[in-house]
Amino acid sequence: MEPILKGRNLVKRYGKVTALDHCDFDLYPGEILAVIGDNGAGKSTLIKAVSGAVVPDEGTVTLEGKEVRFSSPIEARDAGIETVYQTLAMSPALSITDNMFMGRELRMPGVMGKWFRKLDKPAMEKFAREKLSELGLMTIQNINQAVETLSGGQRQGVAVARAAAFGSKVIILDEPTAALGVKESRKVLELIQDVKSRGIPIILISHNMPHVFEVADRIHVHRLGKRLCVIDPKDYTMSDAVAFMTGAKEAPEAA
Amino acid sequence: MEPILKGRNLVKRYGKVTALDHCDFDLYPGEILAVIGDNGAGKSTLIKAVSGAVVPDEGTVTLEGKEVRFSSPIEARDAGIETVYQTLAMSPALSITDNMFMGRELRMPGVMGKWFRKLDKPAMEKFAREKLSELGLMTIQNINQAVETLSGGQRQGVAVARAAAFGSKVIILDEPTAALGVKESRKVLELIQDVKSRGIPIILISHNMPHVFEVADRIHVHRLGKRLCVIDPKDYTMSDAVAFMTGAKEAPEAA
Amino acid sequence: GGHGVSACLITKTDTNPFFVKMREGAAAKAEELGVELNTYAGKIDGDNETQVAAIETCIANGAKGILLTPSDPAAIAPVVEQARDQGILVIALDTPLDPIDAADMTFATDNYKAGQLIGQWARAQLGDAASEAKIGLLNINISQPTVGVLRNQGFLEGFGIDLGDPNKWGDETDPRIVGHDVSDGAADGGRKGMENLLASDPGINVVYTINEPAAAGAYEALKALGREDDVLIVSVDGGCPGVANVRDGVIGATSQQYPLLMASLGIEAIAKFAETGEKPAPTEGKNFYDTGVGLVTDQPVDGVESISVEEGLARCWG
Amino acid sequence: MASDRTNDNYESALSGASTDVASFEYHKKGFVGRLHDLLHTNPALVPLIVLVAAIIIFGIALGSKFFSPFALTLILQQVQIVGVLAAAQSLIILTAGIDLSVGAMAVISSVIMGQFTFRYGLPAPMAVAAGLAIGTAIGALNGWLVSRVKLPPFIVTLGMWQIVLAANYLFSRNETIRAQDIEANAPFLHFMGYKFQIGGATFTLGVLVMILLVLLLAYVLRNTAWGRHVYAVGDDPEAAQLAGVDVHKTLMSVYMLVGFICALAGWVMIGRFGSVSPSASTGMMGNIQSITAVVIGGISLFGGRGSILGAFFGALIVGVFELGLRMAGADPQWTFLLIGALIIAAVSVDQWIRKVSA
Amino acid sequence: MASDRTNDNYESALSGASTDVASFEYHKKGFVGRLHDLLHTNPALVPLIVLVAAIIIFGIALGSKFFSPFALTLILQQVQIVGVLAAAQSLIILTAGIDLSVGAMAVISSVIMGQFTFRYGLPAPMAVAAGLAIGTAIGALNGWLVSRVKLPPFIVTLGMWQIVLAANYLFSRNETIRAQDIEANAPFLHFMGYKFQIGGATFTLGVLVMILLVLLLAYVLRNTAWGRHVYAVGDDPEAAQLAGVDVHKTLMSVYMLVGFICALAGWVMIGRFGSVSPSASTGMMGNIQSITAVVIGGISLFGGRGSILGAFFGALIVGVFELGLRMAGADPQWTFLLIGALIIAAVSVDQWIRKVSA
Ligand SMILES: Nc1ncnc2c1ncn2[C@@H]1O[C@H](COP(=O)(O)OP(=O)(O)OP(=O)(O)O)[C@@H](O)[C@H]1O
Ligand SMILES: Nc1ncnc2c1ncn2[C@@H]1O[C@H](COP(=O)(O)OP(=O)(O)OP(=O)(O)O)[C@@H](O)[C@H]1O
Ligand SMILES: [Mg+2]
Ligand SMILES: [Mg+2]
Repeated sequence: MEPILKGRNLVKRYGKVTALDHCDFDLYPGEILAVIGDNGAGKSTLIKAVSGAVVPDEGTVTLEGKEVRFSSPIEARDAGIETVYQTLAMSPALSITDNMFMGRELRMPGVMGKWFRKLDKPAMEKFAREKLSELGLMTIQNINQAVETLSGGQRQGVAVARAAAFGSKVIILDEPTAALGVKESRKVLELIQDVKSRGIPIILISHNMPHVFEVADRIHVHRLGKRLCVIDPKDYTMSDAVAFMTGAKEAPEAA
Repeated sequence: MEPILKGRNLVKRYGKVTALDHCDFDLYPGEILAVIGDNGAGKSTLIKAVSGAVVPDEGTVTLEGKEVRFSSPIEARDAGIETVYQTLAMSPALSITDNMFMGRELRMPGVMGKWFRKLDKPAMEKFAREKLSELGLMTIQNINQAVETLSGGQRQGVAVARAAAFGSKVIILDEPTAALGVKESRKVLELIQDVKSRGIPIILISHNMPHVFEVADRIHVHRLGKRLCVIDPKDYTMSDAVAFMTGAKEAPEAA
Repeated sequence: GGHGVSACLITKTDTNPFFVKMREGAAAKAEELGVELNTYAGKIDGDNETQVAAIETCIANGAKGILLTPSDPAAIAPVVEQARDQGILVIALDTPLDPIDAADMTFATDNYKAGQLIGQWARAQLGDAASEAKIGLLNINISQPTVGVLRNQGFLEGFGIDLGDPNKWGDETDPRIVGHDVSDGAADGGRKGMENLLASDPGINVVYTINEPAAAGAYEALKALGREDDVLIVSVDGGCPGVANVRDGVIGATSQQYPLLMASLGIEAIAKFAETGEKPAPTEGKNFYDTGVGLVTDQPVDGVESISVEEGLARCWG
Repeated sequence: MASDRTNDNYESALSGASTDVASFEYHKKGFVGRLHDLLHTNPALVPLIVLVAAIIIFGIALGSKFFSPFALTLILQQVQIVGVLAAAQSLIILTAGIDLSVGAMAVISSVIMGQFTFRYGLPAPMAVAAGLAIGTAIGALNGWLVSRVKLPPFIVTLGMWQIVLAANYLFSRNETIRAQDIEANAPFLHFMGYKFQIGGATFTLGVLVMILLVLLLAYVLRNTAWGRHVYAVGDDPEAAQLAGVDVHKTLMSVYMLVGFICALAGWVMIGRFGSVSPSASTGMMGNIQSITAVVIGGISLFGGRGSILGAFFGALIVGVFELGLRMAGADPQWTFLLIGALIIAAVSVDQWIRKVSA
Repeated sequence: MASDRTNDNYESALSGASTDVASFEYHKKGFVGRLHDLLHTNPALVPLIVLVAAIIIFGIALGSKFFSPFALTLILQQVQIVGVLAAAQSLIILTAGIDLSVGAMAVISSVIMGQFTFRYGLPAPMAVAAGLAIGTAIGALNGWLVSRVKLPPFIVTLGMWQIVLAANYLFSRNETIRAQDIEANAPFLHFMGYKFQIGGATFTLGVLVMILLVLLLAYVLRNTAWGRHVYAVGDDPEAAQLAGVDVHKTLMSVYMLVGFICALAGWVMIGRFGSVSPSASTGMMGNIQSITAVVIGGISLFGGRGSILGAFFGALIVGVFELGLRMAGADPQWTFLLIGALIIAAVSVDQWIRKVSA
């Protein structure tokens, strides 16, 4: 089977700092691929490089067999790649609803929407409230609260809800549960399974080994800016994975 | 025994949103107190209220038996309370070293330091590098990198290293391991134990139940803006704690 | 011929048609005499700094003479002295330096006289009603530059009002004065200033304006209230649109000055100086060379010399 | 020790978790409480309160002279140009930019409208259209430099300010077109100066255009996708880009619209001043005046926060101070000084109300 | 399923984790590579490159006339006031503020130095001290309003600009003190104008003071705790506050220092112009000129980023353009137009170099 999303020989340097060092990457259709690695190993830079948020210095990205050169995340999104960045990418002063629908707002039906391009605020608010409830975020009292006034976990929840609601070809989640509570994390894992069951492949970056081993089909182990190995969670234990990614153990030969 | 830090009847409202709803709080000398609760329950607001970062609308804070009214975090810090906020409170454009020593810079020995107030950059860099290595953050290639260019976990590591290096009376950690990897999280837990062994009490907010149950002496369960109950990890299971904090189970009578 | 002679013209700004005309006059004469001319101007009215830099550039460029309309007549004196020490002839145009002998010569309108003429004319025009006139004055700006003060105070004296300190406006006690306001010497400022004066006393019937654009703005404000026909506006400058406005009854009378003449005389003087080393001489009885001023109106009054609009149009600028 | 704890499958305890949205007893009551909430949700009302207070204070001090339809509509007429420019400036500042060239664009547009009619003999409506088009084009150039070449807006518009003003003098040859000539030959240029009465108060079309423009922009910014994108771009351009907003397109549209509005201000200028002059002081001062109105109105210079209605009230506040002080008979130098002090005072009151209602 | 996985005590696998700091083979080589790295670590050098390029281009175009010690030091003299003001402005802008009153503070200080000597008969050094003190006091007032009353710096300094300028006219009674009188009675006021030669080049003490001031501030900002706090406050004031920086104290010290530096600029003005005039154009234009220099120098108007050396180079870049174009004999209107275009071009080049070296 051909990978749906493929990276080859990706390099990204910032001055003297090397973030990606000739890194390869493969995502196959319909799978959940977990990416694990130490802090600063280059995981976020890798997914930024494949989703158009940074332009790699070297290397190629291939989507469904065609080489692509995204110069902005909008292009990646138009190609069907939906991403939750680790920094969440939200407009702090805008409301939850505004952020959730940023770039794909709903307009009122009829004349008001068509001619006056009026936004359908009630519909958007209702939708936002539903999605947040699905994630178990019951503490949000005011759906028009500015995102900057949300608690860390609430903010992350809004970002995840946005990606899950609108994804199409590939969904990339960069540490989606880092700030979430027990209940909310569980809901996100359910959501991931749910998205997968709709046939959409997912890239999940996480430091939570139990979660990774619970949902991942394959695990990409990232170390020092490159792919160290790819392991099957059924063949290795969490201890093995941790040992590989921290350099405590030699990695197995090419997966 | 008298609590070293005590909050009574704390209230904080933001317009129509209630973040703290007549909340009580106690930290005893030498203990590790974990604070757990749903996203948006008001944990961060609580510790901001006791550390001077927000001024509560109602209620009192008592430190070592004396009522205090911190109007800024500097006052709390001068009183010996060191805090790692969930938002990390770092200056994005400044370097790791600058951030680590912000507000307590080291000056050169001799004339240069005394008369020309020159900073001792080599010493500060060396110290910063050591602290980060202790936390296992081996991926930081350039100690003069701007904090905004760090990976999420690296940034959190810098903030935690700062608090741990300089704490005196009370150390407050708001989700210190959220963005950290397996290795780095483990090091932070070791650090917490280490600080405790020096007799300094710690408040630890975390969503990671295994970690909480591993290190906490008592657990403050926060729900809907107030303290629901305080439990002893030896008397209750993680399942109980999760059930209390999500409202799945009635809380036990006052602990 | 003045071959190899280079001269500088430095004006207050380059936006006022007055200075544009001055530049045209200088350029035409320079062309005729074969003098190389460089022109400079401040960024805004009162921009001394740019003028200082311009003089320094002229020195660096080895100019023979400098024609200068100083923005800040006292402040620029030291650098003028520097230029003169290098053997450069410096002639003040339009506005004298402070002290006036800081320049080798001044070719200028007598601004005080220009004010006096319109003041006298306005008083004669009103006749007996002058004793209960209500006067509004629209000046240039709050820094009270000398030209503005001279015109203003000349007007008031001509109208028969006690001046107080003749070196500033605003300290008069005569009840006929409704107030002073500022206009930036432009139509927008003129309109706003007039509105403000009218708001504090709608009965104003005599308006002095620093220049004709301000007068045109004041007229718009009066017109908006339907009062344009019972208020007398007087002004100074004599630009073509201004004189046309006298013709059309917008302005009652204006004192005309002659920038072209100032500039061409200035270039001639520099050329002559370069050739013979001779410096120009002042008008008799004055300490500057008076380039003259003419009161332009089609309603002449006894005892005040004036020229017709037709004549004014023939000699106007801008 | 840790290992036996992890045996506990604690996540299974979640099954009974509560599923109600958190809610708390609501406390504030009465008029003050309601005002509180209103201000909390509509911070643009704060400058309105300051404005009303200023009008009342001057009204008490000066009596019916100030509190007349004449004086109050005079304020509207005096602020119409700054009001229109402030609307334009608000848009730019909301995107975290700043536009120093607004006044220059207005002046050159008015000069183009005048000269195209008088020098080239175009019919006045076409000349007006040309002026509006050229204003839009200058705005587009600003936008391109900001969004594509990624230059700081301050520098782009500073440079453009100088370029446009100089071009304006060069093109117009410093000539003024007189009101009388326009009246006689191209009255359409005076369209925005057309007057009408409503119960003793005089309005001009220019004033009406200013008010409608502000209301329209307020609607668009609040209720359309484009408006939300403007805020998002100003708030955090990188986040907006990552979230899928076309930052370039949004910036271009804002700068072009601003060029158009400034050209409109040029047309309003002809209506108000009658004549067309390249040296109108709006060219020099329009930028600082409009920025002042915007900041008094509570829009953050860092972008993304504030409402255009606030900027409108900000322009009116300055207008009230200026006219009020002049009517009170203050000498121009003192007026200048007092306006400085009053602006600081107005914003202090504003800040205080915000703090109290926070 | 999940529960049997959690049995695995995976954290114990950490014992053998690698403890080396990550390092990679370093790639860039040669001169270009080294220049690259230099620019990457010292972005203040970028405007220096632009400056040198501008000097070379004008030098080629104008020949020895421009490329002489006389002309080159003339540039220094012509920018000395803006240079000092730009140093002050940089400090404010680094704290994410903006100071529109710098020019006005300079002018009123020079007027105070002059009038205290001539009207009140104070010895000149005392009058200078009084000027410096009053400048500092005005700065303190600005700082207090910004940091305690929490008003936007734009509004505070806009108001202060008007107040100080008007007070300056009122206090001086619009009188200019002539250079001859100062020369004769209080030569100390001319101290900053004292000239000395170094191999054909003429320097004044004012120029020297400007250069020393910039170097001193560059040192302080880079190498002292106070300097780091200034950056931190401008970068994110809330974070700085939470991290333990006394934001109020830092802001107060910055604004007071700026007041002092502006007063120093006032003294430099007396040295340069000889006379003391309340209507010196620095009062009106000093702010925009200094902000321009700062922005060309690459300091962000949003605070916390950039170097004061850049601002100094920015002031010189404008000075080179102005003198170069003037010497080339461009007509004033064309000079304005070209300077506008050149500023945009200079910053574009700057931006381009930054991109290439990123
Ligand atoms: N803009 C930048 N400038 C300089 N260095 C950068 C920049 N962005 C990332 N880096 C560096 O690149 C390396 C990889 O960062 P990245 O964010 O990809 O790590 P990560 O694997 O996502 O880590 P984490 O688990 O902590 O999120 C880090 O050392 C980081 O400091
Ligand atoms: N400035 C603010 N304005 C309005 N609401 C706020 C503000 N700050 C916090 N809140 C609200 O107060 C509530 C408590 O927030 P807080 O940050 O204390 O939660 P938390 O328990 O720390 O959550 P998390 O685990 O996600 O960090 C949330 O509903 C949040 O939206
Ligand atoms: Mg990451
Ligand atoms: Mg929190």
